Amino acid sequence: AAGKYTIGISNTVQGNGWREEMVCAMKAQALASGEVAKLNIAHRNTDAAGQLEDIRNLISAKVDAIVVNPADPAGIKAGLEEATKAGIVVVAVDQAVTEPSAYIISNNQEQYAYLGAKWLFGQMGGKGEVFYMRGAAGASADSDRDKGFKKALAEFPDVKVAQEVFTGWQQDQAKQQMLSFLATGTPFNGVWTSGIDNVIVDALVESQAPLVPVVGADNAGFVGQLSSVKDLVGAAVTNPGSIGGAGVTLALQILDGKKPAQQTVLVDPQLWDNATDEGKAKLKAAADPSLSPEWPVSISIPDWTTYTKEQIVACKGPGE
Amino acid sequence: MSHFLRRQGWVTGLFALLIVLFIVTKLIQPGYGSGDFGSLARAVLPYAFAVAAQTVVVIAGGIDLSVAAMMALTSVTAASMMAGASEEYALFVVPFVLAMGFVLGAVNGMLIVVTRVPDIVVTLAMLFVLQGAALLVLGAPGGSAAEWLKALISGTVPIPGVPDAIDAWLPKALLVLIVCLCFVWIPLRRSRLGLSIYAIGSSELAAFRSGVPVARTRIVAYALSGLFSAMGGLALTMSTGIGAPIPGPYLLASVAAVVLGGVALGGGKGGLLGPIVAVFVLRLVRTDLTLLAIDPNVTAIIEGAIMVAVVMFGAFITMRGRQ
Amino acid sequence: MSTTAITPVPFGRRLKRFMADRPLIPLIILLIILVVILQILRPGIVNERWIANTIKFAIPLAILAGCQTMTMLTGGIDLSVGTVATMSAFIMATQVVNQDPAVAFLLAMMPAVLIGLVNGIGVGVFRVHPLIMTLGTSLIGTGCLQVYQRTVIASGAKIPDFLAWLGTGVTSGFPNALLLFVPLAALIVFTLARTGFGRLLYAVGDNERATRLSGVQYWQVITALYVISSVLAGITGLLYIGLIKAPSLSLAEPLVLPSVAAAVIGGTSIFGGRGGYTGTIIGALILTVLTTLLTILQMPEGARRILFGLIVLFVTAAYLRIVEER
Amino acid sequence: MTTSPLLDATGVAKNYGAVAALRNASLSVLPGEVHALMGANGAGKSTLVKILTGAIQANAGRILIRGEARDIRSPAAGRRAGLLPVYQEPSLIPDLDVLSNLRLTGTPVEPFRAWVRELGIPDLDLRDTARDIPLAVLRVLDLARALAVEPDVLLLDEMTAALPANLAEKVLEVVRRQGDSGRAVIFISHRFVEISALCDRATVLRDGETVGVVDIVPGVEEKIVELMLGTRIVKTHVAARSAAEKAAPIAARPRITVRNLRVGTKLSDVSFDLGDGEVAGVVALEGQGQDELFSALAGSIRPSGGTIEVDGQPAKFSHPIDAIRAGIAYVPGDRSEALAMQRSVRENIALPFSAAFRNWGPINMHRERAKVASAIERLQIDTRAQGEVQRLSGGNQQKVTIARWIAADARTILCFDPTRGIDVGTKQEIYKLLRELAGNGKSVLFYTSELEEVQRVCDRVIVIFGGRLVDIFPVEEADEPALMRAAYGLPRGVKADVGILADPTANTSDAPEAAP
Ligand SMILES: Nc1ncnc2c1ncn2[C@@H]1O[C@H](COP(=O)(O)OP(=O)(O)OP(=O)(O)O)[C@@H](O)[C@H]1O
Ligand SMILES: Nc1ncnc2c1ncn2[C@@H]1O[C@H](COP(=O)(O)OP(=O)(O)OP(=O)(O)O)[C@@H](O)[C@H]1O
Ligand SMILES: [Mg+2]
Ligand SMILES: [Mg+2]
Repeated sequence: AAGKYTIGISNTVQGNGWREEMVCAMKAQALASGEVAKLNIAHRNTDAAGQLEDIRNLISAKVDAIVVNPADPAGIKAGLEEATKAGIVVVAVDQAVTEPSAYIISNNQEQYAYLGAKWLFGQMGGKGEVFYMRGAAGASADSDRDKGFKKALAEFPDVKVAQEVFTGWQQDQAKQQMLSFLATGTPFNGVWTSGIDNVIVDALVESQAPLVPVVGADNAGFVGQLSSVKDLVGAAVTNPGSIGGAGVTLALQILDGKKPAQQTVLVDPQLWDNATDEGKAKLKAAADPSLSPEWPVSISIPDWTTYTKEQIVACKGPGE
Repeated sequence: MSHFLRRQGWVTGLFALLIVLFIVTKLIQPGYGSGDFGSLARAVLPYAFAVAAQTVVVIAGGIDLSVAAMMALTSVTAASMMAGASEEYALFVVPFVLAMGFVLGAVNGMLIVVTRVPDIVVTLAMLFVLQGAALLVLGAPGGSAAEWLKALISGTVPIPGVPDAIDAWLPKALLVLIVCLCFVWIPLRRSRLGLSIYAIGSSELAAFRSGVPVARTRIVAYALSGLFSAMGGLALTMSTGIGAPIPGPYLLASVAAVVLGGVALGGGKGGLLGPIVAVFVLRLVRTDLTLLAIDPNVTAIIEGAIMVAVVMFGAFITMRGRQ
Repeated sequence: MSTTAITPVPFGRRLKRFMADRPLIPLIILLIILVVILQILRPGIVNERWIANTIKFAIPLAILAGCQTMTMLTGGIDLSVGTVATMSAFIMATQVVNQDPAVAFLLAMMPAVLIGLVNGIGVGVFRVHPLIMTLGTSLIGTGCLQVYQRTVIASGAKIPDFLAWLGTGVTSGFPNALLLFVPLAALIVFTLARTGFGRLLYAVGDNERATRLSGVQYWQVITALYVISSVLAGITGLLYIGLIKAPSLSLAEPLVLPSVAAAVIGGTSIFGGRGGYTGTIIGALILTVLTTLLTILQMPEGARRILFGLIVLFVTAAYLRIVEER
Repeated sequence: MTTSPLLDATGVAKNYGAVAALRNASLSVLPGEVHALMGANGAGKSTLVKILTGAIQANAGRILIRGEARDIRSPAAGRRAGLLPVYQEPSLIPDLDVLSNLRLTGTPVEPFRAWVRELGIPDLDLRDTARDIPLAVLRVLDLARALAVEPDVLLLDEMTAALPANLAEKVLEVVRRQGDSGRAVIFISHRFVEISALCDRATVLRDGETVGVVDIVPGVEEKIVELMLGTRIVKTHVAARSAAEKAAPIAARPRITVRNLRVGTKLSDVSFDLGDGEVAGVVALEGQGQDELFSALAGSIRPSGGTIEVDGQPAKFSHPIDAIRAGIAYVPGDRSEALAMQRSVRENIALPFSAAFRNWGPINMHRERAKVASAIERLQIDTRAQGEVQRLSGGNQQKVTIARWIAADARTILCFDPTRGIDVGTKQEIYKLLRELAGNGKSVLFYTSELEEVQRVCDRVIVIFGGRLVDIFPVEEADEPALMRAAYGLPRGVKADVGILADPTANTSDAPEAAP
């Protein structure tokens, strides 16, 4: 490749569609930019301490920039600080980090939850019971989303949480929880999910339960369901995995001396619902049945990513 | 005699492997220096404690599936106690958390002795209990660590009279590891208690007949495991500055390193040095894979293959030796 | 001996002995107690639909627990079942897009057979500890799956209708998965009780030296066992993808530890030689009901997990007490 | 004697479920005494030792030590009370070296070293791992470890059984000196020669009960045997072979031909034939290589030299299945080596059928039931507790190990001490069975530790000593004195001077030096 930079990548969740898309976006963007000679990817299931190890290994590998999806905003501060000291550009994607020298390009998780929940409570007519299906207990993204959800809940005093469960962001667990909940016969008027969404719709359809409004993420499976499942009212809140590509772009810009005005760039989520025509059109445009159902359909971010769909789907970085 | 040689031979072989890996690392990355070694030592720290915790119970003929959960619980406890507290308060937190690990480990042991449920099931159940407790302590990653604690494992130890170029290779994290392990392990190995732990793992009946209090020794072994896990939990808090309630990947890593380190899963054999060297080997392999920018998906295959190959090799040697 | 027959045995002892001789009864009672508690906490939940759902989710767990039961009878364990199930599910869902379903099926079962073979040879010939062996192969399998995954991103995935029907369908109140499970369970029970191979599993786990002296070749038994275990795990994967309908790279991993727990709760000794599959099935049902129970309880997630651990421990301890007191 | 006893146990009872290992045992030992504890196999000797030393808890009974009631709840407590055992099985921790084993039990090293030297092992490395030390040496180390703490009462459970003659000799010497120095020794052995050379008194157990205490005086052996066996004593020297059998023509070609068989250092240059319709006895002291001989013939270890021919065809066994295919079945002496204890009688008997790959499929239950039932019938196995073999009595367990091969219709059976641990009645049945097998044209190789059995069962006797075949007797000449002499490696025709059959004028303590 003609590029001159080596970029290190650190990610701590493996085997989940969103994260896989993020990594592929990073690779595709590195390739499309033409500026990257080599990607150095540390991609495994681990915790903040393990991510520190990966970051330090990347420092040893003398990369020019590190793009990191932090396991925890505060937990990897020491490693990022060392990277900056070593003259490495640090960009955190998806979540913020507390290290002040790092640049952040992040999906706004609190806003993600707030937007979806607010729409849902509106659909429910401002009152009723909601089934609140969270992510993994103890994960920082989950607690951020919880803040947003609670904020929306505070605005709708007549909406009550019928039941709160942790899906662990696992499809099987979420589906079983939904089915168990249905079996209790507890009345409910809406479901908020933390991105494990298509199995929930499946569960509702399979058990011929009344189709209440469902909020999920822009995963290909769910987006497809929003236009194909009859009588389903729902909304997909975008949470693009392609933020990884944006992170690479930002890192390259900084390496090229074009520093952004602010340390933090927040990519605010959008909401596509199938209750309005405008939403329907967006859903239709976004729907992509050829993608794996776990992949978010927003495979690119305007102004930030320059790769083609073929490139991200090929999931090849420079030199591969 | 031959047995003794063979056992030491395994550790020596691991050491040789480690040195070869260092040379390989230096070849891959000529700039690999003392700072990078310090990083390695810090990465090793939590794994080493987890492995120490597992080693003690495996030598005693058991297994502890709750190691990682115990680390998570002790880590969040330490981090949440230190959040917003004074620096001096940490002087109280550290012994408290260590004692907590020791007591919870003893609870593991007591449950095994009293309920007579197989250790693997008891510690599996405790895995859930400890995880739950960790979530109750901290619902999301958070808390903080005293600055002096964090400083304890970063940087190097200046030794007066020794040129910087040399003592730069003595990271504090390594020193902490050595001090903590030696502080517990060496007196233990030399004591009758230590012998008793080996004895119950080697042959429970013979141990009992030699006058070893089997139940008590088993409880102590699990308590020590809890203590080492607590050290691991503290190491996590020290290196990240926070506590996270979700356990890291330390359980399976600990079992793997124990076996790689030449400790028989049946019990009674092996020492702490082998597993610790095995941890260094495994961490350094990961460093090398990162330095080489190997496809991350292939690294899982390589790590699994190394584990299986080394253990098969060991089994092959013992089979040869038996014939 | 004759004295014990004459002196009247207290009712408690008699009851205990009765239960000890029929270890399934205390297990079924434990299951019923859990269901009753559930019904008390949420009156009306125990209905036809709930039962069908419970069975649907218990079946994959029960099959994987069958793998554990069989391997545990020989004193082993198979931690690679989660990876194997995930692999076959994922390969099936991605291959069926471009391939004939039969071809896709064969491709999906290939890694299962391969991993089983490697496990069996490692454990049976090289005498590697089963825990390490299966852990290692599951790591390798996960890595391979991830490499494979990248080659099929573009083609997407599809759940064959047949699998969806099998996994989620319900015919007049009975989950269709029973069509697969009942014969499979019968086959496992029959194999363990009435075939030479089943006999050997128990005997090998009980006393390997004795079987050797009787002419049993350990490696053959173990290799066959781990291949069978892996194939069962592969089939579970296919059933599970029909149930969940979302192929992911960690689909069945969460079932591994529960599958061990189900076998142990069901009375199979982790040291080998003792146990059976019927108990395991009830063990799987107990765990599934327990999960529901904890989902329904309004309490913090941490407390739920604590409760889960304590109940598993309690059930196993109580069961051991009842059965061991002879 | 009026001195008060050092140890006084009365009314000791111990039940294992339905099995009463001890019913009402008592034992009283005076200071300075070497006290024999005698009884048939399974009489409860080891159980009593374990109870006295705290390894197991009695269900009833009272134990006084120096007149004080003591409740010994653990081996450590026994040690503190001054009772030190050497159990029937070695008790060193296999994975620890000798030094660590000493530290574990708090044994002083120097006295231990001195005792080890005294006991005839001059070059012990204390850093050796116990697992790597030969069994005989381990037994001696066990003893030295006990001696080193100068116990008040030393309890030796079949201490000499696994020892070669030279080591046994040293042990006896040391034990006698213990008695002389005012301590007490409880000595268990099945060898009368040792008892009469060493002991002052003997307590005799039968079926878990103390049936008598006798002073050891010349000629007391008969009385002890009577006490041990009670009314069941059967002392008729009927040769089990009928005249018709004797007349049967010997087959032209032997069933098994062994030539120059060698196994490591344990067995060398053993050659003999085994014919169809023959029971060949093997006589040897403990550990003379008979284990290796049987294992090699059974295919469970590989010989390092020599040939085995079956029906004239050379055979190489690398796994027991090879021997089984050649029709050779092995019944090990240790039942726990042969049985899947948690499985049923039926499964245990049918086990060899399932072994072959082609029989892994469904079992023909009818056929199996018939086969198993006929084997059970033939051996008269008491099947009241057949659900789990471990609940059967030892004798019935032993029968199951044989029944399996009757059901499988093996042509040659290698029986290693099949009457170990079973009662007199059952023994008779087994003798009958072995003869019957021979009558049906099968061949049997029969090792026994009880010389008396030889004449009852065998056609020929092979004597092994120090890993070599030293003699082959026709049964007519195989009376006990002759066998005993041969077993000690003495050539035929030399004057008897060992064992209970020794010439009473000879000095019994002057046991013969082994002639290799
Ligand atoms: N753990 C046990 N469970 C059941 N029965 C037992 C157990 N241990 C011993 N027994 C039985 O108790 C009886 C006495 O056994 P013990 O070992 O004391 O005999 P012994 O006199 O030492 O015989 P030997 O001369 O063969 O050593 C035997 O019938 C034996 O089967
Ligand atoms: N499970 C069993 N239990 C008891 N006896 C059996 C069992 N299976 C077979 N047998 C008997 O053992 C003998 C050998 O059985 P096996 O099935 O191995 O041989 P076969 O089928 O008769 O002959 P072939 O060697 O041609 O297959 C037969 O007499 C058979 O009746
Ligand atoms: Mg004996
Ligand atoms: Mg005995």
